[in-house]
Amino acid sequence: MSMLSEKPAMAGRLLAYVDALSEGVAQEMERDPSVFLFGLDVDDHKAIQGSTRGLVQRFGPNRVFGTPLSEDAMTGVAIGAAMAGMRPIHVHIRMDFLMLCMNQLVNIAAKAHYMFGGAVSVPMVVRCMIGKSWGQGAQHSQGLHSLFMHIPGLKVVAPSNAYDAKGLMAAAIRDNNPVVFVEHRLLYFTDAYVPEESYTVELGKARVTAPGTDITLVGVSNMVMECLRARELLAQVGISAEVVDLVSLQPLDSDTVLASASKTGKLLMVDNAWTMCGASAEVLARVAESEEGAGVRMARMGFAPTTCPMSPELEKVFYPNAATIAAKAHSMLRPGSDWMPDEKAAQLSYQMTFRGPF
Amino acid sequence: MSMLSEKPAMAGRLLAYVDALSEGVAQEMERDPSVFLFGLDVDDHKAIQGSTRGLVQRFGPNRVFGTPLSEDAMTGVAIGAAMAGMRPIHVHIRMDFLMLCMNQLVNIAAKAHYMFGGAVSVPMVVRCMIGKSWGQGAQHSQGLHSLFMHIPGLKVVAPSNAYDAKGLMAAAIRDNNPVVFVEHRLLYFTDAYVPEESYTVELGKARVTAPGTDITLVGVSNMVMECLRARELLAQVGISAEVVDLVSLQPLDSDTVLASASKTGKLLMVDNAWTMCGASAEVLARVAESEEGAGVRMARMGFAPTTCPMSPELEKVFYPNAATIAAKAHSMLRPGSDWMPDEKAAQLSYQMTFRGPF
Amino acid sequence: MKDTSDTRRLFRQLLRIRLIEERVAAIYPSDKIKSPIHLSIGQEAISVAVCDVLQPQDIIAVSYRGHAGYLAKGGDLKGMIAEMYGKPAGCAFGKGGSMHLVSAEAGVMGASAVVGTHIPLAAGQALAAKLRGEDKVIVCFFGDGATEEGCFAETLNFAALHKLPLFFVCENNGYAIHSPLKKRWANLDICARVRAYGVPAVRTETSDVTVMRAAAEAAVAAIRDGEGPQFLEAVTYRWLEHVGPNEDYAAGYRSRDEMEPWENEDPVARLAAVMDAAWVEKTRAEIAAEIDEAVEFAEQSPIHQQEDLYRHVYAQ
Amino acid sequence: MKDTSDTRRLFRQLLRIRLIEERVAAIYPSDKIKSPIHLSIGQEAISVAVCDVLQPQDIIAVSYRGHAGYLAKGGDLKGMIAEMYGKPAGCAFGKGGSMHLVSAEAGVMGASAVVGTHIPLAAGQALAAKLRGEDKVIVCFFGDGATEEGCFAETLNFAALHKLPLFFVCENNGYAIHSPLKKRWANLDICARVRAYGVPAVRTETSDVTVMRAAAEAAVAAIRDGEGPQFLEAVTYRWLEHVGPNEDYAAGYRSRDEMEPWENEDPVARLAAVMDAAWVEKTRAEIAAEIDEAVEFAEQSPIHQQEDLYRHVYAQ
Ligand SMILES: Cc1ncc(C[n+]2csc(CCOP(=O)(O)OP(=O)(O)O)c2C)c(N)n1
Ligand SMILES: Cc1ncc(C[n+]2csc(CCOP(=O)(O)OP(=O)(O)O)c2C)c(N)n1
Ligand SMILES: [Mg+2]
Ligand SMILES: [Mg+2]
Repeated sequence: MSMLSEKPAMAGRLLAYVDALSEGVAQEMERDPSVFLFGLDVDDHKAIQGSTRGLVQRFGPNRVFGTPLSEDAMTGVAIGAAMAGMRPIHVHIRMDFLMLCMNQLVNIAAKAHYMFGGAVSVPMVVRCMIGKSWGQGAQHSQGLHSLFMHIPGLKVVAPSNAYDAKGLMAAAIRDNNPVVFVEHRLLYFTDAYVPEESYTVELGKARVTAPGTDITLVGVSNMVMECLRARELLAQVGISAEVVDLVSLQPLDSDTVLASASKTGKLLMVDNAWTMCGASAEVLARVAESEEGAGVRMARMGFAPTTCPMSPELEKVFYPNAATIAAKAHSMLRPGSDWMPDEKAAQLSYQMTFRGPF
Repeated sequence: MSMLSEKPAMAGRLLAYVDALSEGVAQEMERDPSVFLFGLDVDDHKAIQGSTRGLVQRFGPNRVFGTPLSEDAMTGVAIGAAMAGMRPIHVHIRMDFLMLCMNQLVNIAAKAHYMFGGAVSVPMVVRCMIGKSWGQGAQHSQGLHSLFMHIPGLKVVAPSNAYDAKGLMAAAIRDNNPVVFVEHRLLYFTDAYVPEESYTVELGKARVTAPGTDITLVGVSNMVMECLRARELLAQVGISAEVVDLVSLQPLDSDTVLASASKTGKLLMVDNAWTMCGASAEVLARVAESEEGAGVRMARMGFAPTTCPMSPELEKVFYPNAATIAAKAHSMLRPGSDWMPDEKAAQLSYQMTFRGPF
Repeated sequence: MKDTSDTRRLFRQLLRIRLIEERVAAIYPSDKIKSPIHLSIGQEAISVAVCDVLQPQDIIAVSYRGHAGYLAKGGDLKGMIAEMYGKPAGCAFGKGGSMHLVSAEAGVMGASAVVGTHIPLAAGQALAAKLRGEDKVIVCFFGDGATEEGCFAETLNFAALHKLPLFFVCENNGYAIHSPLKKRWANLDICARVRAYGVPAVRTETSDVTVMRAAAEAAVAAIRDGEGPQFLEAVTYRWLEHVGPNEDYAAGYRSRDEMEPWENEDPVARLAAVMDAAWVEKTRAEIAAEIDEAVEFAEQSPIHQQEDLYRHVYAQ
Repeated sequence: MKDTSDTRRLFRQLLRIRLIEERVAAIYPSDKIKSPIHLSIGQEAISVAVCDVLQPQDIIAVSYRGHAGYLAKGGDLKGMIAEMYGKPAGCAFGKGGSMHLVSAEAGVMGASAVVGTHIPLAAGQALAAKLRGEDKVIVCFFGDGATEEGCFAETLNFAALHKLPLFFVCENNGYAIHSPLKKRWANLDICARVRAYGVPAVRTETSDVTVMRAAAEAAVAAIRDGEGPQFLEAVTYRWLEHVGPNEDYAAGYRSRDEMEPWENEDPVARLAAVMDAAWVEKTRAEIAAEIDEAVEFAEQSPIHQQEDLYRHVYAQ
């Protein structure tokens, strides 16, 4: 099968996601002088929460620079530079702000190669972060990847761990198409084994992150972490869950999902986004359309169908978490019996170390 | 059941979709002085292909006016006016241009009522047209409704006929939320019986447009016409198709779809848009998640997963049509046997009377 | 400046906002406020001066840095503190937080945290007022960074074209987060830019609340006279970090030297010096009591029920 | 104006574009071109003047009204006509049509039909040239309407800030579709607006191609000298309807009187009058033959295969 190897290599050192991002960029900038990185505040001392740390010192202000608050035109600038043969990385501290860039991304970046019959290509990376917690609220918390998945010509990836963050970054930069690179704020300080040398993670392949037999949990970005924890909770009650990390959203490796789901017979997809017309709708639809998918019971979870509230009590209910995922999976397998794991036990350690505000 | 009545009343006169749109607006403007209509070129002699014809003459330039080419700010202006208690209708000659308005629509219009805890509401209508044919090409042809369906707080409707166009327009204007009103260029000169008096078509209800027993064809906007024609073609080979018009995309009446699909056991959804994370993904996912949907065979059709080409030969293949829909339905019902209806017979009469360029 | 009823009114507003912001900053490390806060300390005089010349029916639009505007226009203090605590008693039902203050009663349009977005919204409010023939002025407060967003230029043009009753107030504190003007503007003369769109513009370079008030008064009078939109560039300085309760002069992107002239000119201190000392103390005590009460209110007020999550998605 | 090698070169370009546009208009009613066409007739001199001072390595960015620019910069005629026919032999493989001309060889950046979108793209091209230290000028042609889009203001500021080698050329024909300037701009002095962003601006109000060429020459020289972006407002007039091959003076939104001064000053006619008549006839015949050949090429060239639909979605 063509999915990614089951586990990232246990080689290299433990590295945080945030450092894997900057290392991935730095190695590509070293390798290829046409790579440059820009965007609001990429060159200040906060360095996009550390993910651009050291780049301006190392590569200078011609290749790493901040911009005015003009996301629309700056996206056009990135695309124009890409058409001219550069490989820009345009950084946004929140995915919500991409709504200012939709015209350039949807009407130009996605279409240029096609609309000009191959005469032009647009090799660029749009880095953006999904915000969560500490009252980020309505406009600093959205996971809007499905909007980009909908448009042919764009690629979309969403690494859930430091290994993929670095490897996908290299692959995205080298790709000759516009790639929306979806990061998650709560993952920034999670560690993984990451090789020191440069490597790529292939775009368009999912990964079975943890094996299981009773149900398939498919996660996106940070929700992979929640699924893995849910898997542990489920194991405590004798349920064996397989966790699939989509890794790449467009191209979407539904074959790997399908293989797992047709094996377990149950599929629960958990997205870092709303479900309506979301990635989770697409995954379920693909399974439903397929021969092998006939008979698989399916469900999906994501943001509540509301705007994201600031209130901590409501924010908690707005998101799926390990406990609600486990409970949902449990209800799919054992319909009659009500079960909800202890919320405390379900909290992921990285959530407990994180502290606001931005 | 709660779907819309099977057929629009056969009362009133035959009226074209384009005239139903302007009549719907005119009656609401008459009724409610807080309604106004604006947007690029709404007040010129072409009158958005006739759909704003006569409005400026009747209601004057304070209530019907053109704007500078500033879609982003003009959307903000509409939202601000709506927050102040007006009921703006903002018109776009192509849905593609809404990409310039995404920030205001997604980050403000959709969220204001929630984010401000009910202190504010945004009663506005965003009229936009899907372009098709005559080499509209990459940037004048997109059906992007699923992008809006994804965002809680927005409503989305897509009338397929003049009766719904008028009734939904009244309902959308009276609704206290932002409503994206999706029109289709090829429908503008199709007729239906339309009452002279004002009426509303309820938002959030689908309609069974034509009954059948073997397969359910679900259509959106212009694709409802194609599905109806496909139904005729299928009848010629002894297949009875039921056609469901979604009418409203958000709220989405999946109950009506589900009732039909669980009756026929087969569901083919045909969208005026790409399928990936589209309305068709959502409909299939909902059926797949449901109890009653277990066992329903499903498939979807939509734009080819490419950018829209200008070339007439390729444009033809880019869109689903009555023939390809019928063939797909046939293949779902009679898997072994290959069948393709005669293309000429399949062409809808309105397509033959339409002639470019804009 | 003298101790008159006018200066007392202005001073009271300034002091009140300062003390409220300081209290918010003091509470913040307790983690009771789980929302990003953008304080106005150092910039209060602009909101105070402008709102002092407004009528109750007038509307102001503010950004995520909106505490000062909200308070100066008469937004309820309890509602504001409860909002930061994310309580249903908050002005936005605890769903918005510090960045999304709102008050229909006081005429504070809901605040947005996407920079620049509220500028065209304010124009929409002004258009509505004009279409209905209301005597209403709309004021839009925004930062220097917001003027770089395309919607600002689009809105200037539209407002001038329709002679909207709209007062643009740019709080130019020289920074967008940590990025100084000269890294963002090729021409630092924002008033020239604005005038070229057909909107009259003036600039103040002072913390003197009475000077700013005079500028605002003239602009608002012109708007009420039907002369269309006006623009004020109020040069100012943000004393604390962009977001959060602390100073950040050690971070390296600016030096405390730059701030000192502003601290020396602090209108709160300068006005306090010319006011009757007893009155100042009494006022300070009154305000402190009001703040205590509001904080107590926010802390005691009930938290959300889970069902509240699903309210307000659609208006009925 | 005299019959010199310079004027011959300019005249030949003007005449060629005019004759091509007229031929396209003549073919259009046959429905062989199933693509919306936005003709440049009346506005050709701007493209001709500007492109005459460019080097082969320079790049131009054009909009949906891009035939004149494409041709003036040296875009292939056969590729253009075949593109309008939607044939694989077209410059955009028949996928773009009239609104999306492109030529990597001639330095024509792909054209966009969403107004204003190509302006920041041109800045990106200019940034790339600057980062690589290339001697390259980027020219961006756009209409008066495009200046109302926020991205224009954003791009002006960015280009000025980075001193990009970018020449903004506004073809001000007084209309956006049917909407005249005064319904769209509060201040008609676009050059003042542009200068306020830090970009030097000049205006021409003539059809005289040599006057425009001089303005363009000065601007391009300044850019090559590293002085950063320049702006030219070339006042002009669109003789035909916004989209399509016909006149539309009967529609009521403008009168033919308005056009007549421009027709009287038509640089094609005026230059023809001072040129050697025999040379003019010979040139006209040569061009006609070239056009015949290109049309024949487009008509004879094969149509698409269905599989072509799926090509070019992603670059390899
Ligand atoms: C559209 C958008 N881009 C970026 C951000 C991140 N951001 C928040 S505040 C800010 C700076 C705004 O500066 P200015 O307008 O001068 O206001 P100030 O904070 O100085 O009051 C930025 C870039 C945002 N919230 N919205
Ligand atoms: C963003 C956007 N809005 C609206 C349109 C529809 N439209 C096409 S051309 C045009 C007018 C453009 O006017 P101008 O920039 O002056 O160029 P001209 O056509 O006069 O050359 C408009 C509004 C569009 N294509 N794109
Ligand atoms: Mg600032
Ligand atoms: Mg024009």
